Amino acid sequence: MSEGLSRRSFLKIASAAGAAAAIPGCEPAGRQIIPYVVPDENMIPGVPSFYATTCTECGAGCGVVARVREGRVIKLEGNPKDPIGQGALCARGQASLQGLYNPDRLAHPFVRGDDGRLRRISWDVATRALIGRLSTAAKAGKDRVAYLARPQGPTLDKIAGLWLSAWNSSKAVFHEPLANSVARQAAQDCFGRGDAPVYHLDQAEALISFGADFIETWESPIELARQYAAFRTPKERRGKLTIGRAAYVGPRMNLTAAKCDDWVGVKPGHEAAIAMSVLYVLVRQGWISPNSGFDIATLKSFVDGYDPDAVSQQTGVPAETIVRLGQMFGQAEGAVALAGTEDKETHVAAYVLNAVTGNLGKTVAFLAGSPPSPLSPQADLDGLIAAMNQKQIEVLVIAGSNPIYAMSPAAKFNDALRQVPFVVWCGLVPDETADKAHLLLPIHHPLEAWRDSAPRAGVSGLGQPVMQPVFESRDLGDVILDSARAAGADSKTVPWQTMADAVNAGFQQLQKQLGDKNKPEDFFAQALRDGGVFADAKAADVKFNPAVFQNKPKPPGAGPDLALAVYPHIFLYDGRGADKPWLQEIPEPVDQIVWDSWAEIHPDTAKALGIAANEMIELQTDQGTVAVSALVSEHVRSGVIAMPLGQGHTSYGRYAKGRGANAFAVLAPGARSAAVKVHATGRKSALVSPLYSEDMMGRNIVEAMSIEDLARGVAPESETVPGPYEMYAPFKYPTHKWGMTIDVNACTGCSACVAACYAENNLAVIGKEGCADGRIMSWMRIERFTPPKEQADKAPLMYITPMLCQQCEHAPCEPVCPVFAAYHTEEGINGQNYNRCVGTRYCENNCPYKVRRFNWYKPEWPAPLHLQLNPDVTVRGAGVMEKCTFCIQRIVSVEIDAKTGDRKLRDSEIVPACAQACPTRAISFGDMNDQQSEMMRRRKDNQLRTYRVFNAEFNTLPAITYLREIYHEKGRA
Amino acid sequence: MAAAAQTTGVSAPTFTDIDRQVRRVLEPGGLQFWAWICFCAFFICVAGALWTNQVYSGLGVTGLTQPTMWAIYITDFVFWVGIAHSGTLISAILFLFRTRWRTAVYRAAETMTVFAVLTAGLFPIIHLGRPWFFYWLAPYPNQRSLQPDFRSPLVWDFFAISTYLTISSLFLFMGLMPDVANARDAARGWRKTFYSLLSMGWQGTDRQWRNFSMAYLLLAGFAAPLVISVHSVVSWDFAMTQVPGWHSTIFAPYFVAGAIFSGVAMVLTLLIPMRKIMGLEELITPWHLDNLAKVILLTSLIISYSYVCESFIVWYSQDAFELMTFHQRYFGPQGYLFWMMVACNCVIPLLLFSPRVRISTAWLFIIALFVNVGMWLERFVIIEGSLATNTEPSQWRFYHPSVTEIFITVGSFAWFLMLFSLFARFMPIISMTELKEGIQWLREALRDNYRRAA
Amino acid sequence: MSEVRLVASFADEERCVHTIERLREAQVRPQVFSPIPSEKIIDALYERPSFVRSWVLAGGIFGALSGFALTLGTSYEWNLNAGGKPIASIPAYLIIVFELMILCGGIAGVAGFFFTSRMPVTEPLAGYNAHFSADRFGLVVSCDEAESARLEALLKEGGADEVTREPV
Amino acid sequence: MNRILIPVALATFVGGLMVLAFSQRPWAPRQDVQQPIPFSHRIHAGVNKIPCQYCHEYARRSQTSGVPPVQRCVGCHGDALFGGLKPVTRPWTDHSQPPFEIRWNRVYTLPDFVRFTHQPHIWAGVACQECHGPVEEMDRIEPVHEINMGFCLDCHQKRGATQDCFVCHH
Repeated sequence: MSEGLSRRSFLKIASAAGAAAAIPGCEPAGRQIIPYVVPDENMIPGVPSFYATTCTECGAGCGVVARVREGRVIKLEGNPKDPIGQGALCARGQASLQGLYNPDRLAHPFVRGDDGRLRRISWDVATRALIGRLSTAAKAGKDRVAYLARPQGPTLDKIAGLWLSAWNSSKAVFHEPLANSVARQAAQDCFGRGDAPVYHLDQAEALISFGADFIETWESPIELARQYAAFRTPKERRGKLTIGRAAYVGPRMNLTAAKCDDWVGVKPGHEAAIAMSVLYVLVRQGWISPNSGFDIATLKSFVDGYDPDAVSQQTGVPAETIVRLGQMFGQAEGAVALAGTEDKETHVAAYVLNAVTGNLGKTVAFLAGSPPSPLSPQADLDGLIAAMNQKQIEVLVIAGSNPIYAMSPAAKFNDALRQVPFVVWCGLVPDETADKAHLLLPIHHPLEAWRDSAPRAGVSGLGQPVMQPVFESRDLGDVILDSARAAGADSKTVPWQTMADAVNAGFQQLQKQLGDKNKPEDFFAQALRDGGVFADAKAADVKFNPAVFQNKPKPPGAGPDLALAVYPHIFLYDGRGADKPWLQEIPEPVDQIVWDSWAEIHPDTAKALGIAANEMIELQTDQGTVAVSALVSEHVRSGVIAMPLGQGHTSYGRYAKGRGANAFAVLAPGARSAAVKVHATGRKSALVSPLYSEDMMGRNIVEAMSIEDLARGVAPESETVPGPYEMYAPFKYPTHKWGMTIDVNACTGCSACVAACYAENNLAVIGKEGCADGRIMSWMRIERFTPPKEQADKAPLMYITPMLCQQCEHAPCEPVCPVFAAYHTEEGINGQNYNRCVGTRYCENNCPYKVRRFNWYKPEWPAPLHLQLNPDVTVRGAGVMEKCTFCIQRIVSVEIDAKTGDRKLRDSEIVPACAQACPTRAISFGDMNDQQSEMMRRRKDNQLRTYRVFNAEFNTLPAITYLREIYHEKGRA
Repeated sequence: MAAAAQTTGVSAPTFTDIDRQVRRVLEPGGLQFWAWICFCAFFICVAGALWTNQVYSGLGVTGLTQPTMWAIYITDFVFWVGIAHSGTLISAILFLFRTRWRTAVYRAAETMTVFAVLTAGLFPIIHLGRPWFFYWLAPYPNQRSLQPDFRSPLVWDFFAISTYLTISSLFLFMGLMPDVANARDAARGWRKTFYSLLSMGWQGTDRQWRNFSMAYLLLAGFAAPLVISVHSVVSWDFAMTQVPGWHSTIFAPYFVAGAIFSGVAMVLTLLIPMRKIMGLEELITPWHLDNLAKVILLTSLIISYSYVCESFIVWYSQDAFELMTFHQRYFGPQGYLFWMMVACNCVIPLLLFSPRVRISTAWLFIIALFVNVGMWLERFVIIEGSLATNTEPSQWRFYHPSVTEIFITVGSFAWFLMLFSLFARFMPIISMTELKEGIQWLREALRDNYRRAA
Repeated sequence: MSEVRLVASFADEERCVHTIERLREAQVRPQVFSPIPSEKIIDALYERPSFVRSWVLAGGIFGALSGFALTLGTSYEWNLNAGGKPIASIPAYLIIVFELMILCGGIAGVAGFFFTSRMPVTEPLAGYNAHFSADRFGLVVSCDEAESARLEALLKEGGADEVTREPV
Repeated sequence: MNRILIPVALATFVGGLMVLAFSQRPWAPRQDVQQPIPFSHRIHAGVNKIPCQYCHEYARRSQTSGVPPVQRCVGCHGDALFGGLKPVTRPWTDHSQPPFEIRWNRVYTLPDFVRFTHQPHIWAGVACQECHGPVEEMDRIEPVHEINMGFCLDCHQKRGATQDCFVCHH
């Protein structure tokens, strides 16, 4: 960043530029220019500079590259060098920008007076207050200071530990509400090691997921989605063109289930039984890999009592389904079972399944030297709460975690917190916990701070500040280090001055481990450029511990007749995403609901309970009661009520506050399901969805074909355009003709593309009311249709596809525009001139795809959200039509670059935001004139699968060609 | 009728009678008249205020939604343009056919045309997202050297409507001149100067009459094809698109017929109260109304046929999109609108087959009102319904009007009625010259009345 | 010789026309005022139809041509591609052409009318009176003293309700 | 009198429309900009023949040509770097502004919906003067050309550059 530039004047420029961008086309840009005193060499005004760093939104730890313009981050993109994300970035990663620029972020330190009101104070006062309290506490005795946080990278966590010991304490608790720690415990039991394995779905042929929603939120979604796409890509296996066969066992049809061949709806808690039963089939059929070294007898006894019929009686899952799963799993060459439930049995069963089929080390691998779990055992947390209750804790520092919101009422954390005389909250947007804290410290957003990450063996991510702090915040690491020094920690115990030093030191150590011969600073500089150090880790050879077979899981029984299944929201996750408007506004892909939380109920169950759609219902468990409106949908098993986490905040900023209900309030600690009673209140509270119909009405919006047809080489009869019926001589596109190929089979519906589009193109967020009026502004949407029942056998479980402007060559929108605002560019793009548009809205009327968006009001970005606006894209004003432009700003800039460096454009040198973000690389962009471009080759290689939406009906000649979804015809397993 | 009989007796009206009756209308209006004008003006102001707010804060204040980008505003536009048409039909086309009963009513009809077009012309601007740039639809020299796209039906509209407005105003103005001269010679004070300005020194010399007749004839000759073209163009706003429910070749004739239908109904709605209030029963006789009623009946049958035809074509084509759109139009959430429309446009006008209904002003008035409602609904059903049930099932969404839109619509009626009332008060609303020219027909008409009255 | 003006007013169109014919035979061209457009009177006075026709024709042709010029000219100035339609989309442009033809033709017609009939005029013509716009047909003849008597007689027996004689 | 009235009315109406049409220019370069420093392009670019891109260094690499950093000025004007400043540069240290923070006033502005980039124009060999006028003769920068779409288009037509709307408007 630019040293010469004072933060103040930076903000001035930034806001000037931002303001200029934010005023739509009616006012000239900022009237003043403030030059640097000393120019920054890394930075040319008007040219973006890129900084590699790491994403901290979830545990996966993908690498990101921050695009910075004039000192402000305007976009996050995946880091191609990073082995996990490999250049893709999910919606939550994209949206962390809005965490950085969130208008509700704590701008200064605050202290809570005796009247309970917050008083703004300076950092000096704040630190003095903190240190004063700490020293008194430390003098009072051991373990009087506690630190409760979300894991934030090895270095920071280590520093926290040192700091605590400097204050004569060791109570550091690292807690994640939805941590998948049972998996580690299961691994402990089965293999005697406390880490979670990595998966290679792409090397499998069959897959069964027991409640592991790896496309939405489980473990490392981007990586697993990418692997799954490869797994589902048609390829020769054993001399036969096939795609991987997948089944999902769980209460709700989420994106993962929707992309599988089978969704086996079970009540929560029955997954283990199904898994065991599948194992039973394997054992009985003798589909046990000989070299897996299992003793059949033990296995037999282990699975005894889990024969499909018995299990089907308990779970209501048809026995033949279980048998089918067994066959599919057992006969596959390379199979993988995933477990994502909160009970250990399922995980154990899954490990056994993987083990007996000899897939350990193939599709499921434990890595040598994987880092220890950053999480503290549950016992520590319980211990902390107990200590708090016994008034032993005098200072509690809470950093980046929100226990008040995300803990079960049974944990009684709220009462415990009241016993703590001095609670220090360090974070970004003040949340429910902050409301209870006495001292509120604004700390840096990860994008403003130094940090590192160790998501798995061989991957050490390095995070650097990519811009000047937006608010008067400080780096948490620095705060801690300062107070540690104040405690008198000498340079031996705490050898670093700042967080930056600490991270640097960490990497020097890493260099030693790797035996790298470069100069340390070079090593570090390289790490900075790459966003970390990525070495490949070897798979450890693991021994299965037969002791597991001694304690076989007890049969589940029928379970409660009405069960509540709570799942993390794909965008809001455990609630931390709720303060980001993009994540609130992008529709949840399966249920297409925005700005709210809901309870999914199967139509039959709803009928039985007498619940109408959109009716407020009260869900009562032994933990408590929440009121939420009902969504009657087929995407949940009957007898189960599914509810997403993430909403129901009572604080946490304007975007999160007072929406929906918090499902944590009805869950037992660590549980994700419960027996539930439902009371219909009769009150209506409409859920808002931008989609009208789930039924495609037989129109070719999303097309699919069975792998059998593909193998046979038969394309389903569709688009039968009687030749090119051109009335007029077609236009020529001598230079380029931009086009797109979208592989519907690869698309998981994760909506990363949508988020990327919001970020790149300055799309306005209009809020729940706007969405209810049908005025959502997204240029690209995830279409989701469910096949009609009678066709269920010859269709995928769900039709999912991205729908955006098709850039038609015969664009219906163009000739109807009276003023040439909509017209066709020389490079085959369907252009829209915002400044020429008078707003007749005729184009949207005539657009068969309904992908044009109209600005009903003047869009607004409460400061400092406007700093995120992309200065290369016009901010549209009220009364103007807008639409997807294939990211024309990216095309133009690359073209200018090519022209000035007089060279030819390279293929796939231009990448639109959506294609860049897509985890499965379903979208590819290129030049239709260049037959060799990757995009065109994709079309040619999958000739049978290509189709163009509505082209047969309207002869619009879209520039976007879709590749059909591939499914297995049912009843052929 | 009886009252009229006493005043004039069966003795035929003379030139002087005609002058006397028409000039009486031109005398200063009473308190009620001005109260009525203020009443209208109030609603106009309300609409104006709401529109200002809409311009200031954006089209979000309307009920428009993502797929339904056009609704009430465009409906009003088409409705008012349609209203305009019958005026030209009566004044120009029937003039060319030398139809007898036209003379008494054509001035009112022609006036209605001009003001209806004036009203219609507002709506394309009102419905714009950025109305301050409306002039970009017109070709004019500019430094960007950017011009409108003449392929766009909206530009056709712009030309058609402005031409129509100009021509019909000229036509009205021409026809007025002799009558205004007449009024001038009778008037005193500021009215005299006012009329002398408008009459442009008309004195009915042989040269004036000679050129007048030729010019008037040719104008009528131009107006006739123009009126057909204008509503065809308006219909092409829809027919030229690919929206299921719009994309149909039948639209032009179907819209023109509908336009005449609604227009004549509006003529009746205006004439029947007017002749009562202004005491013109002897000039605008049931015979005239009867003929107008027949036109309504005919056009009603035509559009009923069009409805059937439209649906048949859809069924015959078996196009999935069209079928679904029409299914929604008939039986969808807003199907009731369609059936109301059928009742108003196809069923109720059938009453006009009975002669007693045709001569009863009360009945005519009620039926005319129904037809007006029905034709407004027709446009709404076509425009809103087709958009709401478009090609993308996921993007369907039905529209519900907002206060702004409703009051602007009301305002447009107020605006139209105010203009018309003012005109009727200050201008000869019945063409004296033409009545005199065809005075024998008027006499017949009156005799015919007494025969009926007796 | 001093000029006089005879102003005769008729209640009946027929008589008026008859008188006009008589006057024409007597080589006198009366100035006629009429409250209604009377074919008969005009036929009695003129052989050839009005010039306004040619005005309208010219206007129409001009309009049509300018229509073509406008549409084609502007399209080729910026040959923008809209939906793959040709730059010169004649069928679409014909509508503009038609409208402009009507517009210009109509305006030309009215202009022609004003021009050919010397309008607008600001002060009344000699011999005009209010009745001539309402219920009377008027004949105005200017002649010199000498033959005034003869003409007056002619008008009288033509059936004029009254004949007034004004000095010029 | 109608003979006067009608044409007058028509003329005013049409004229009004025209004015409305042509007066759409809130972004015209500003004539009367006073700078915080009496900086003279004539002396720098004219008399001393300093090439434009010596100070406006970003022009060939970026959208914006860039305003020279204070460092660049000091390079010549400071005796020693940041040592005593020559009298002409005193105003920088006036008390109304923090030291070395100059707030220049924009002369050339573009609306938000126009994406002008210096880079390709420089590389296409367009002289700065073609748009900015003879800067080397001006003490105070005054716009010579009205920078509007017509102006851009003329040049693009002459040079056969692209005339695609989307290149500048997106």
